[in-house]
Amino acid sequence: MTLKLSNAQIAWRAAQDIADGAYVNLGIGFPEMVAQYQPPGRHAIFHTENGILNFGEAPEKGSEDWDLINAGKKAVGLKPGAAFFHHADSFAMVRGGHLDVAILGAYQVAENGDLANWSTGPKGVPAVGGAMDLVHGAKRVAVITDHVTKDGKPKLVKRCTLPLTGVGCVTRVYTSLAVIDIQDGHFVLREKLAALSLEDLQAQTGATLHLSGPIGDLVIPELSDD
Amino acid sequence: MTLKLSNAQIAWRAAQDIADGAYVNLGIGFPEMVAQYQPPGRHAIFHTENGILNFGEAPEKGSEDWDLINAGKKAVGLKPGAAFFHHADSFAMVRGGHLDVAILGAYQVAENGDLANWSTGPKGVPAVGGAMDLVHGAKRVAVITDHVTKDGKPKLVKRCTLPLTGVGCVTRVYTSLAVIDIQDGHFVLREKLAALSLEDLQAQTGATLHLSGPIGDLVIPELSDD
Amino acid sequence: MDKAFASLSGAVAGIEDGATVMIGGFGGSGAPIELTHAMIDRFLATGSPRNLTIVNNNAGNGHVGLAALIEHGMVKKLICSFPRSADPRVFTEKYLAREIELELVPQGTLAERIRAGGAGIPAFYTPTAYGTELANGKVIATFDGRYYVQERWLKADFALVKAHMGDRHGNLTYNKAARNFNPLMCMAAVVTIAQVSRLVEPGALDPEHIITPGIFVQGLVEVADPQQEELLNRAGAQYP
Amino acid sequence: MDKAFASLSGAVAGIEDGATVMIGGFGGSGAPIELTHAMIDRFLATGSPRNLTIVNNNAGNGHVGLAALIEHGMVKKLICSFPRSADPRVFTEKYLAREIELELVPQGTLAERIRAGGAGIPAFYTPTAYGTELANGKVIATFDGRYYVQERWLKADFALVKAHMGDRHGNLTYNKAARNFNPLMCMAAVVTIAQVSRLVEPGALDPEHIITPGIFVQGLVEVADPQQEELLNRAGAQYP
Repeated sequence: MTLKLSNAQIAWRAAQDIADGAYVNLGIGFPEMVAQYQPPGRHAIFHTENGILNFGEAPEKGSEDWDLINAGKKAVGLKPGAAFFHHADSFAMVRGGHLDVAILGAYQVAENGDLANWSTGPKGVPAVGGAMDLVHGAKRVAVITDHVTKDGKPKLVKRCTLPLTGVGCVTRVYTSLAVIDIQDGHFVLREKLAALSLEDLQAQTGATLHLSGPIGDLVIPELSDD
Repeated sequence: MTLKLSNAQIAWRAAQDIADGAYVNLGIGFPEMVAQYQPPGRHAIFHTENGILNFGEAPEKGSEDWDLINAGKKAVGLKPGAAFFHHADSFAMVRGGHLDVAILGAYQVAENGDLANWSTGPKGVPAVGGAMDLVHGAKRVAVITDHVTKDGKPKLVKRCTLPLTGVGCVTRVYTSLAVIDIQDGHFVLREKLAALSLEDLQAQTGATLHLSGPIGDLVIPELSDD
Repeated sequence: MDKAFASLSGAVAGIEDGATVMIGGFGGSGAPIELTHAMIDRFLATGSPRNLTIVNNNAGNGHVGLAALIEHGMVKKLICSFPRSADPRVFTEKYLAREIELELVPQGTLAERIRAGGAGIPAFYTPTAYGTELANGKVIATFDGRYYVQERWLKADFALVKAHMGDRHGNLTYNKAARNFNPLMCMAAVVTIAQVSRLVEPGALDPEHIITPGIFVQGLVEVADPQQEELLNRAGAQYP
Repeated sequence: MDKAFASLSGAVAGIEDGATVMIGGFGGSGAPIELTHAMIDRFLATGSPRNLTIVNNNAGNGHVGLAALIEHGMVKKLICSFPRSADPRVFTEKYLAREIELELVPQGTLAERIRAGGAGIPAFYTPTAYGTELANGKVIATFDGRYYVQERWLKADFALVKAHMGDRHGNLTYNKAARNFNPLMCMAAVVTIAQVSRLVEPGALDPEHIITPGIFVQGLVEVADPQQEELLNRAGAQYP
């Protein structure tokens, strides 16, 4: 019995909501896994903010072209119909509302849709990259994340305490325990692991989970996490 | 003895001040003549705001490509090193200060550098095109014009009475009688036709002509005006 | 993914009464005449679309393309920079009779407003038109001691553009100076429809040479031998 | 017209102490390493240029290129979006020791500010960073009921970029995703110097395929087999 989804499983669940032909930006790191789990017959077009549409798998190790990389600076390949463009055009796609969905990681998501995913506070070297741009403009901004932090604290909170990436921008959160929409300043529970009681889920969540219609079972195939 | 320069001669004089390799925009109509009179050995690169750098002469009649036109919607050709670009990039060149010189026609030029060249007043259909963009950004904005209107009124005036195209933008005026700089809110006479007295020139000018250094003779070869 | 329409009529079927429609081109160069005529066909058959707000650099020439659209009374308002042409009579008469509204915008400001619409920039400052009557009523600000005019983005419900090659993902190239406003308008409309001289499969265009990436295009239709407004007008054509 | 320099040293000879220099690239992709190293050579020989303000997406990686520039103490201030990399130690140590100033800018805002500098747009509004600490002290305005942050243009004295092909007029093409910030920086600097893998004669590049028109480029120099930062770092290189 699943107590908690693996990252691969969270990514799989998020991938099920991406329509055929959608234009999608996946945040650096964990969100990149979403690309692997497109349902058969669906082909999203992936955007990387450094200037490629419709990139794909990297070539074999040793034959990489280091001018052909994604936002995470990993080597990638191209699919038929790919296009290159400069950074201003790339962020015009982002800011101008042309992406269908952006899927990002999170430190905290608040019930008002605020997202904190760029800084854990004032120490060290701050670095923002495209995070603050990506939360604005995409028609749908979704987050994939563990439901709680490594030390068990809620990541879904009433108000973010970490520095914000964007205000009121997230509309859906895929966690290791549930799928939760953000509507009118509330968390609205859509799916949860069958074995988990609503009370247990609420106890691990930093703000009230609202109900609106039936709660689906969050059923995910077994997947290896690499 | 020349009483007044022809349009071709005014254009010739303006062309002498364009350096080799300069990026130049010539206004629609009369200013386009300037391109014909580049001194031997000098090659300016001409910009047309609809999206070409380094265009040249039109092909023969009947073999025009109507996708290859200039801002005046005349068919043109290309020189080696030409480039195409869209309108936003084209006006980035204009507004961003990348052109070395823009040469425009005028209804009126004022001693403070104001230019009126787009509208003769509220009647009829107003049309502005790129005139208001071109007067900003080019490193040097020059005007070529008859010294007076068809009915003998000064076109070089104290303050423009016609609707303005731009404020304080013109730095040199090439007229049918003289070459005049605009400096610190004054007309400064640089060259005039030898046969014309300073008094006669002043009488045909709507604001005081200042003197600063020697006045050159405006000597232009005979040119046909077609 | 296949964004291609089988017919011109299908391509323009979704344009509603009252829509704002950007039409590409600079004069006849890059003007999507066949798409424009398809709108007229639909209007003559069904009475729609009408009350359109059209964004174009010009106001039509002769009696084809945009001029024909205006002549048929489909246009309520025109946003343009230069409503003059070799034969501007159709627009001129309606304008002087107050049957059509005009918003006159400097050409570079028009281009930048459209780009801003596509890039999610709601407003920007430009030196263009400062101190002129075209800045009347606009916000003025100084930066580094110089005056600038605040301009707003321009967006549209539809953009109709003319491209040269297009693949089924909507990636486009253009022919020479026919590029002009077309790539910008693709960015600024909810739905962009491109007519292309050659429709090709994804992968047929070099990713380095694509001018409009497919994300900015929602539909395309092949018009193999598109007409040139200039030649139509020289032949005295009128549509239909 | 021939904008080509015969040597890298000649190409960077004009960069003065205290200059603002934009350096193209996203990480190593499109980074003009040879031009950057030519600046270091000159600094080691003459003590100039120093006190530079550098604009780049990142803050260097390992001990080559931008990282080496920082390591040699030539950089006073960095304007960037993401001062992290596989090996960011050079910047990190100087930053934590307060030996280098950092202006952190969201990546899309950085790109747009540079484009604005090139396009003569002194300021624009963006939704990016609204409500975050990166908007602190900035002008906020509402348009159509939504909040936006006012951002200013970014210009430079010099831009150093890496292109693929370049002709003697300065027309440039790029290689794949190495395009990134390079075409924007070309627009925003008083003097843009491009290193190109192949220098060709005017007319050799198809006017349809030119990404940066030559008007935005003041000098170029051929570097036939440019190094890739990624490979240098994997080999543990340091410069010089």
